[in-house]
Amino acid sequence: MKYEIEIDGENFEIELNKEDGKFKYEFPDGEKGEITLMELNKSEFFLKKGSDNYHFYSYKKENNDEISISHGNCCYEVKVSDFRKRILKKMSGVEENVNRIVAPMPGKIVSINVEEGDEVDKDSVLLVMEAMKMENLLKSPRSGKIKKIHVKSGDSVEAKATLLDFFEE
Amino acid sequence: MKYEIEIDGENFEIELNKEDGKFKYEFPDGEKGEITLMELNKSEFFLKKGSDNYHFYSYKKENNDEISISHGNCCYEVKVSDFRKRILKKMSGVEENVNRIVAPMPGKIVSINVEEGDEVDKDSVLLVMEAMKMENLLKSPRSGKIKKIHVKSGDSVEAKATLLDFFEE
Amino acid sequence: MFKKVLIANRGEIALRIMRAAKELKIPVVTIHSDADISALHVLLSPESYHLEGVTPSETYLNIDKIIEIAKKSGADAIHPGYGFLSENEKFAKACEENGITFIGPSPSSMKAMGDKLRARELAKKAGVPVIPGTEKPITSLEEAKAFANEVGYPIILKAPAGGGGRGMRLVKSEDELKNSIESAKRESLGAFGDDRIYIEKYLEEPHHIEIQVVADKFGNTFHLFERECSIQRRHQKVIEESPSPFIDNKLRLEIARNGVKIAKAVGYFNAGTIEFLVDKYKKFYFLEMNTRLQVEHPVTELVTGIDIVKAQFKIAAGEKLDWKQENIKQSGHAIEARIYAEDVLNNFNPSPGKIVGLINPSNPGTRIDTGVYQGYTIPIYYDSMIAKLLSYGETREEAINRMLVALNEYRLAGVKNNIVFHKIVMESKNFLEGKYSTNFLNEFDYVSEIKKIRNENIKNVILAASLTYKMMEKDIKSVDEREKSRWKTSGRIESIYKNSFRLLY
Amino acid sequence: MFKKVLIANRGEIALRIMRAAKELKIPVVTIHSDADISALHVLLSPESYHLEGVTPSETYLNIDKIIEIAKKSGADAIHPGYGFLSENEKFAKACEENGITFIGPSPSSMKAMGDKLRARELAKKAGVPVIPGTEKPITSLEEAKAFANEVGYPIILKAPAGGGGRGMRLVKSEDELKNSIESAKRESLGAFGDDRIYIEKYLEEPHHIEIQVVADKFGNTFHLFERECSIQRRHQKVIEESPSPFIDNKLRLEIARNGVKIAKAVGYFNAGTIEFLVDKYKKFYFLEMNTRLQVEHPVTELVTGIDIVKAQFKIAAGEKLDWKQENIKQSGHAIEARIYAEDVLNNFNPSPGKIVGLINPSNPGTRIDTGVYQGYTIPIYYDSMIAKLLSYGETREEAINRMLVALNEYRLAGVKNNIVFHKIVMESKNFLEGKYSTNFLNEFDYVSEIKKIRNENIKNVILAASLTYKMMEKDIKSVDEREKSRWKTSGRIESIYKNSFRLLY
Repeated sequence: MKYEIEIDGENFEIELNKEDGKFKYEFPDGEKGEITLMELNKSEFFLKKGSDNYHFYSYKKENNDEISISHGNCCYEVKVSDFRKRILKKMSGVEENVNRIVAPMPGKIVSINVEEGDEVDKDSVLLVMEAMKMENLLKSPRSGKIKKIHVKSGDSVEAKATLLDFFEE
Repeated sequence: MKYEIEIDGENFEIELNKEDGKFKYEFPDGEKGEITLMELNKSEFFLKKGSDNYHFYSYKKENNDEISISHGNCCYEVKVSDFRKRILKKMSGVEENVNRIVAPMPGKIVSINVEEGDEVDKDSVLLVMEAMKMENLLKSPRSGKIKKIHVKSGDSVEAKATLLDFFEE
Repeated sequence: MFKKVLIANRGEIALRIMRAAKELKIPVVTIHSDADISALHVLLSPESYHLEGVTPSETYLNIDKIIEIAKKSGADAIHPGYGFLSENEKFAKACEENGITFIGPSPSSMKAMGDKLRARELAKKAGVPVIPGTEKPITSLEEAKAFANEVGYPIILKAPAGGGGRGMRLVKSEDELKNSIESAKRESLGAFGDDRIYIEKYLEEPHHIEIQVVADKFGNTFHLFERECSIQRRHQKVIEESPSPFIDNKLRLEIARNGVKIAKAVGYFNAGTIEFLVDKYKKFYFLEMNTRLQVEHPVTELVTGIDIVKAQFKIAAGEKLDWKQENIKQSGHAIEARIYAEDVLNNFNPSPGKIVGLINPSNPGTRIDTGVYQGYTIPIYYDSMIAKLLSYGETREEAINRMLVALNEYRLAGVKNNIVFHKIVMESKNFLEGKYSTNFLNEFDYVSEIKKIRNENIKNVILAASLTYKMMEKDIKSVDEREKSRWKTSGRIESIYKNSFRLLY
Repeated sequence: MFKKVLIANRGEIALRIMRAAKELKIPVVTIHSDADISALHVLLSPESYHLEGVTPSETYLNIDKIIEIAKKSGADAIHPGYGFLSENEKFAKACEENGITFIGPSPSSMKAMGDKLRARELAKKAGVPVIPGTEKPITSLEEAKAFANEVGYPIILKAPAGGGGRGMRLVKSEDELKNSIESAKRESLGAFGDDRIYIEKYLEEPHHIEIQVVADKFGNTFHLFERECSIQRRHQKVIEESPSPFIDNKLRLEIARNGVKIAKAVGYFNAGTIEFLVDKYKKFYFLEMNTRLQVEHPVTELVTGIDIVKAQFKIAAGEKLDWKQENIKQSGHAIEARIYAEDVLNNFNPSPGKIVGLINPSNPGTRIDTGVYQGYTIPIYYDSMIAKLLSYGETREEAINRMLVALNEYRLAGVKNNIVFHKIVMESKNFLEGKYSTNFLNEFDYVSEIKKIRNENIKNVILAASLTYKMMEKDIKSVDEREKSRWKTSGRIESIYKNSFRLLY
């Protein structure tokens, strides 16, 4: 089976198959081999590629369709799809929403500096969030008109919660 | 519900009920109260009894109907039964086998010093087992006649595996 | 010694204090908010009381409730740790009034140092150099403008009651001034209930060097040498070490003597820290005094062998320190790396969440003070620091190498964190050579370095992700199959699958 | 320094060596048996080779395969750790012949000390006192009887190639002699492939005190003071400390000088340990020399600040030790508690199994060298030691208190272990007063003490068991219910349940 992997916006491919209880892989550059995978604990894995060792964690966060991989204390948010599913998805015509401001982390809304209907410039401060004792200014990624504000001052929000929408350009 | 608890051969009782999502308990000596139980990880628990805290592990070993409790690094092998089940068991007439020698730990059988049909004295060496570099002599708990030997020299055995049977006295 | 001590704090520092108390055989009682019911400091204490709510003001800042719990549980002493009530004069007084020993300084010396402006005055009088700054909180934008123009930009805004970088703003030019003052006031009001702000000249390439002092109630005041704390992000310390690679022995002792001077000037007892800025010409200026246990105190414990928290207990209990200054030696080298749950690549934004996997390093010459465990969910309400990793060696090089080995073995999955950041700092030329000021991060392209490491691992990440996806998919498939057998008419679905296969293979 | 080092060992010592190598920036390669494919030393090494099989002789003792792997992986040095091939002269020679540096002493000094009988001769010649014993391995029961009668019971049987308590038997009277010799021979044959046994007079109330030496290839030989290792069970050490509370400074230095004498007599280089017995009259006797890294070496590292494993690397690479004996100080106090997976209440029988829960203590002044992690299954094939917990303090009292705090915070669930045993030893009068010999355990009713602790917790255990049973029962019930709905005729089963209820409530 061929898989398409998206890591931090970059796309990669890998061919991966299970044969006789072992995994065989091949990268587009021709590198290929056999892998032994062990599950040490829930979410914790150990991978042996010949004599090379590789310890990692793989888990899914709630309300999130990405797989998180933690290796060498780098954290990767990864989207995996096999080609079969990708084509099914293309057929369904789902599009990504680009007019939305989401919370970059969980926290509390301290103040909202704009109102619905406001025209804002790029980089103007839209909201102030507080998380873990620090104040964070959320600046506008583009100029535009505010369509809807989904939160109010004092709200506690989760990461990736929708804060406000722009009118489409 | 009343529970009967056997710890290291000693028997205890407790009344334990779930009401409104909280556990209420009462010991035969009249001590009673409310408990909050949290599952921190698989097998790992945290119990709050008022302001008293109590961190423990509870798990079942394979091929074993006891619950293991680890608290303060003491390890307790516990048999729990509720009164309902205990009575059902009595009715079924199951009896415990007292004529069996089982492996006290996992290990390898180094030598067997007796044969089927042998008459042995109390404290005579029946088998020698090796585990983790140490040799362990298994001595006879009573005098009697050997009925059956279930292992042979060189075998690796699990803890509590049956090694040999005596004829009933 | 005390009958029982209440620890009015959470996280790693609550554990640090608990361990000192246990060593001294003092029974311990802790407190916890709703969010902290299964926090590590609760798990490891035999007795813990619940304070309803999650915000600091409802819980760890709730003076009345905390005093009430102390009395109920029979505690005759309270250790406040750092942050929260540790520099709250009102709390220290409330303890006194209720016959409870506050493990800290006297309310009066706390008050004198708590107001940064008064502290400056005091230092001046004691003959210790201070940074040019406004003598009082600013009352208008015009006043701020005038002072800034007088000493020249950049300037720094500070809250008199401040600490931990809160309420602090670096202002580089006049057009930033208005916004920065407003934002600093707002943050300061939220954090300390006080929106006063004053201004100081911002020194260029300054080093943040601080002196640890320990003093008993009999006037015996000792310094435990310095800590170099110049590596900061968002005005918060990230890496500290002792000795400082920047100053020589003569300057070290001179700064230390000035630290002792300040402590003596306020009749200080307890452990305390006097912070100095040292500019590139090696001139030093008093910055402020923290009248409490400092986050980075273990750095000093490692090089002096003195247990500072146990000393606090002994001092508070009225014991005399039978130390001699000349016997206190700074031997070997210690480094502390603060481990934060944060997204380094996204401006160090806090990143709370559940810790899915954790293996704390336990290497020769290392120490870790941590407040978390595997399975624990880091709450959003408190500080994002989750551990302090320390290394000790005979030389600075050995300490750095040990830190690197420990950072590489650390496993912390589930929340974004700065472990890799520490690794690249430890391997950077400027850090290795000990040539850095508080400007370190501005001059260091850590983003590129981190991205390089990420890219080196990318093939393994692809394997990891696709393998675990394949495993999860198996579960999904079995659901599919169940569905199939339920919906007997699965012909259509199967044909789509077959189509897609045909397109690709 | 070396291009790459192969670590021919497993468990905590493989990790200890790996960390030293990483500090020195030497790339590392490890090996593993079938049973160790996911052992911690494999997990933490970037490169690891598989040796088929599970027994030591197939794997960690497999000289040919290990040399082959070293060559294949490009390793130019091998560190053998302790046990396994660390004192195998044939292996050291094989390394030499293949151009690989064996990180240890020369084959000749290893050979001289490897045979306990030859070592005794050597010590005698060097003027170091030895214990009365047979000059050669015994060849008959009669010979054994004769010697035993000459020196008087108790005597001790030993394997010339022995170590780790294997092949050792204490014999108190003549009627035990035959059985003990047979059992010692069998164990010795299995462990070392050599069933020779010799006899030594057994000293009464002896102290096991050993001297750590470190020597380079240029004849510079240093001692790093002593370790007191008298607390043993089944002839294996359980607790070690430095300094020894039994001897004074004069005796300490005299024993140390005798240790150096022995090392010099065999032209020793590498780290090594000379073991002595000291009787109740404070007379000391040479016992044996271990020509390798010792399990308890961290005790010495903590009090001297010297990294013994890094020193081994440097010596093997031909570096000169630029130390001065008078600069090596024994400062503070260190204690090591060996954590075994064993059933203390059942004669310390090994208790392998899966580690269900693990929280390693990480307290100020403690260090833990461990080879296990949560989720790991301890194999039955190797040693039952899973960790070494160390504490350090300015005084012995501080070290003991820190050890106690750490033992209390340790969490190790899933296998029986001796953590509570260590706790009660640390709290026992004789240990606290430092008054103990190798008879310690015979005179200490640890079984009652442990049972007392178990009983104190019994109500909490009842709660824990019944609560978790109730949770599991819920799962069982849901199975019952499924069954019920399958077997529509559930009337009879229900009526039995109802009956039992009626009987009780």
